[in-house]
Amino acid sequence: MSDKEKKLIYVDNAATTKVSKSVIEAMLPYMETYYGNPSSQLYSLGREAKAALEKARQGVAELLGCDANEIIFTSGGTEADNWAIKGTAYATKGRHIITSKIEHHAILHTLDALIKQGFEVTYLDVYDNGIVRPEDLEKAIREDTILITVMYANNEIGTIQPIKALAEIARKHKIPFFTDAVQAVGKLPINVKELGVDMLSLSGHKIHAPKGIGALYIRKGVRLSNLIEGGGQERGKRSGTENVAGVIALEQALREAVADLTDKDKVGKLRDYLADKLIKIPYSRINGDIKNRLDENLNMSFEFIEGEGLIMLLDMNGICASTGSACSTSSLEPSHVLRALGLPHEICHGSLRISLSADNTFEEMDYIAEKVTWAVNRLRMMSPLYERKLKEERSK
Amino acid sequence: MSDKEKKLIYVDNAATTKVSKSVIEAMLPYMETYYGNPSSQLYSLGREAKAALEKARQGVAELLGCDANEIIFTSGGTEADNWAIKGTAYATKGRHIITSKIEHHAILHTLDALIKQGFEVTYLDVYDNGIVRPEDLEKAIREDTILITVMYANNEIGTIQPIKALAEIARKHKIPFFTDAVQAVGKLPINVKELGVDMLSLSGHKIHAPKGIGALYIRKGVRLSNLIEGGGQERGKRSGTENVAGVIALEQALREAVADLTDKDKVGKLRDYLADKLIKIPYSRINGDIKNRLDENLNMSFEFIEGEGLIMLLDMNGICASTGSACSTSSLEPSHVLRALGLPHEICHGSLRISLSADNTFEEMDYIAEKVTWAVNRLRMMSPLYERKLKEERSK
Amino acid sequence: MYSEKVMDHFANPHNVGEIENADGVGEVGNAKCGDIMKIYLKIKDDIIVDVKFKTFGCGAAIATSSMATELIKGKSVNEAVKLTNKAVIEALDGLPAPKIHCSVLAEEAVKAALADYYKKIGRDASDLMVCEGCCGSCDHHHE
Amino acid sequence: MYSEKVMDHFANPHNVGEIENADGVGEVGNAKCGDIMKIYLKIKDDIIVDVKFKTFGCGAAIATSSMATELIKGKSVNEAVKLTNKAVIEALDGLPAPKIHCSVLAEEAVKAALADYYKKIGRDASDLMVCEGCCGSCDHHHE
Ligand SMILES: Cc1ncc(COP(=O)(O)O)c(C=O)c1O
Ligand SMILES: Cc1ncc(COP(=O)(O)O)c(C=O)c1O
Repeated sequence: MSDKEKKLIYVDNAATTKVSKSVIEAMLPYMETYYGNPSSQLYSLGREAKAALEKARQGVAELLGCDANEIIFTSGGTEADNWAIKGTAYATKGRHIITSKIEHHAILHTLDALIKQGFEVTYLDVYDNGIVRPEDLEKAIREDTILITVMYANNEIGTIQPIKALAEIARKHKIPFFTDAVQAVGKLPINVKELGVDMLSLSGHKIHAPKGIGALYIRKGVRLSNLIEGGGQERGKRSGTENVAGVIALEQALREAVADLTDKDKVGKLRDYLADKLIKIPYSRINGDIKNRLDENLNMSFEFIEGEGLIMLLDMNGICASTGSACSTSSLEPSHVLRALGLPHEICHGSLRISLSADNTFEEMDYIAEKVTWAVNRLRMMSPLYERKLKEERSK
Repeated sequence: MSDKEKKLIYVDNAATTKVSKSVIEAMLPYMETYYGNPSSQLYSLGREAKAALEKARQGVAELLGCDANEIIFTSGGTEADNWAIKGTAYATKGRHIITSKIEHHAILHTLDALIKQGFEVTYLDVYDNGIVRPEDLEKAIREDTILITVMYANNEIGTIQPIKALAEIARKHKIPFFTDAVQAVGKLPINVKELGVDMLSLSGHKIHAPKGIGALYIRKGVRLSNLIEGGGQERGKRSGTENVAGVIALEQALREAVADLTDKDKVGKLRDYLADKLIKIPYSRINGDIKNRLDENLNMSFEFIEGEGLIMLLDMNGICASTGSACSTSSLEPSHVLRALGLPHEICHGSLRISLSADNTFEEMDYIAEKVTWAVNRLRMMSPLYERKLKEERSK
Repeated sequence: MYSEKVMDHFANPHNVGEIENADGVGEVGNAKCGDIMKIYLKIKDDIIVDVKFKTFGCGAAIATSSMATELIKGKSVNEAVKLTNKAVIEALDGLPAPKIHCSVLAEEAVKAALADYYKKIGRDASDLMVCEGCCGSCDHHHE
Repeated sequence: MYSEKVMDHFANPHNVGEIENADGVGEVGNAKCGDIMKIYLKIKDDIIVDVKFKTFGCGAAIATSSMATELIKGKSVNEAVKLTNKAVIEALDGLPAPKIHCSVLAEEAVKAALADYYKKIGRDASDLMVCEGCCGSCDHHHE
């Protein structure tokens, strides 16, 4: 195992990330030494915890371009997403919500729950490039629209939505605009004021902080009913003893990610280097817009094979990657994101998602390219679809 | 500061606890090495995370006497409390809920939110000893009662409720019974099956695990609507990437706490030793039942003084303790718990809560007794109420 | 949460005590609300030559009592009448929002003591009348 | 999630390939559902002397194909007809719940290939007819 560990190549950073050493170092004192409850303002240990919490909040706020009291910490991206949507739905009259077809399940399943309660949802198309068109949003708006929620960057294909343009339309119609920025934060330069969004969610474990911490930006003046009630922490908006160490970790991780944005070229170059190699595999394609996507993301389909087997063969070679394919989760449906691009089922099934971090290297890309090529070939040799294709070719 | 740190005496373990070394050691590998997403079942790093998660779930379940799939992890006690209550309220027809007057705000404020939506709540009395009477529950039950929620051990006065008897009444009437056991878990031997409860909440940071992790026991067959929707983690009941390191920490901490239960005598002896000294202060009293309370808890009132000043004077002497008094939080109301005991406001205001852990020592108790006596005296010398009292005495 | 000045005045409050045969005594607040302030004045030729207080209340209540007595000590009665809760807050380098009421109480305790003095010497004290309610519940936020 | 047996048969599947002029060929599933299994049989004197498969599908689909072909190799046609998805699951030391359908597919692929053989030699194949729907959607859980 220790041998295998050493060789592991992790390219599934859209699923989660390794907690960075500096982040662990930053958070440990808040478990071992400054472990006080930030609500215990009457003694040193509590005040120190509170001061650290508020300093971190200030840091996160500055990094996102907002005021400290517009940042509320949550247990992660999913809670923030649920809160933004349910909190708006329950605080507002009106029944109509607009979203896109390629949102994360934290959005879509929250909307499903609202639909059962009588809300109506319009799903904006993303065409074959995976990007929403602002004019479609304009057309979808109704009298009773109470929320527009479109993700910033997609978790599977990495496409970046025109949030600024979408938010502007929302503002024109005085409809709150929320963006799930879990995949975008730390990867794109973000200033919430310039973006013009009313709410924005983020998650620590996607940017080298631990799992179980996230945040919701709530622009001053936005009305939101509470999801979690209790001791009145987070200025009464989100109760529960604050995860101080987690917040410290989140701030540290975000600070590092934003600092790294300046030399982000590197990750993009790695990705392009790998893409150039993989696209040489016959009957392969890149899913989603080539330009308007995260530098970290590569999503490809290889015809005639199914993604799960591909990922398993890569795992056998120490590579951790993912697929949006049917059998990859307990559901048997192929990814709704790839389906939304209009891809036929068989192409959705054979998808591979590589999501990089700054820790990856060119050597790793070489190795990945070699192993993917090998694995695709191997699976094709077993595939009746490939057999059929070859026979068709021969008979031409 | 480092000098002060060394001398700190922490006796506010009901507020939060220091994360123990062994817990930190147990969780670190899941941030640094086995950082995979448990949903990523197709590669080693994800499977390892998942296996560790499920092993920890099994461990927690065994320690509580239930099946692994009856344990769902949450972001803490507050989320678990909100979920149990709202989840039941929204999944059931009927509008009436029964609780006690001394619940934590995570319960009371969640109920407040439901009351705004048309639910009705009956608050059971706790008399002057801080303990609910089962016959009162029997009387409070109505045709449309959908939930009974009574905490196991109180966070301020440590009184232990007759949960088994209460749960039995609930079962007789086929009404779900939930207990907030955040303060009881790890301090009392708990077997959920023997207790007969349908749901039970717990929180990591009260038992030397980090903040931001908790769990809800949900007996098989209990219907609960989801609070947080998304990727379908936790068997579709609580979405969001699992806080693997937090769960590992929680299991480790719970295991240690349960193992320590066998020599729990020690904490009780510390508490009694301190109580014997403090009760010698004139015009002092112990709040809440003397016998039916957590060994860890001592809650006293000192007449003629206000608790905040007392805590501040203790803080100046390196002692971290708490008060249920008016000014201790941003609210100006004295503790609803002390009020529920029927204590007059002035006595509620002068309360001191000492909550011990196994880390405390007899030497610390001596020091605390000395400093409390000094501080109470000092504040009394400034108190117009004490002045009046002395004059009354003299004129007798 | 408290400024250093507040902590100072809490840890070492000035003018704690009683004055026998005081020329003015004022007590405001009540135990139910968790704050009682009692101020004793010794006045000579309309000058406050000595002032003492006793306070039942939180840290801020003690600190504001200390500061308020300090601010009027040696002052003329006419100057002391002008003491505002704002002046007390400023002198303490600020107070947390939920503690503002303590400064109000301190202002009122001074006024009550002065009103007592006025009454004793037969001067009209009507503009010194203070709200006698529970400060937490009266809910009109001064400042 | 997968047993070692499944991983073994996925990593080193037995009987991958085609048989030219096979005596029976069966193909079930479709690309939409993400699984297609094609089985080729070589049969002599009602004995399956050779069997090969090609599968488009997940790891479990490949492993079940491998195991199913292994289980009928060398067997008589009458024995092969009795192959159940349960037998395949057991031989693989179990399958995760969402993968049970793969074993059903494997059983059906074997039956389809046998039906083709029956048809070729003029034997009645009606009791070998298989559900042609998409296994994910047909929703009747075998097992
Ligand atoms: C786009 C997007 N939104 C939301 C989430 C959920 O965040 P978390 O895992 O922190 O609950 C994720 C990741 O899982 C994501 O990629
Ligand atoms: C009895 C009780 N219930 C619930 C909670 C809330 O738990 P958490 O701090 O984990 O949100 C606490 C502690 O704050 C508590 O003492």
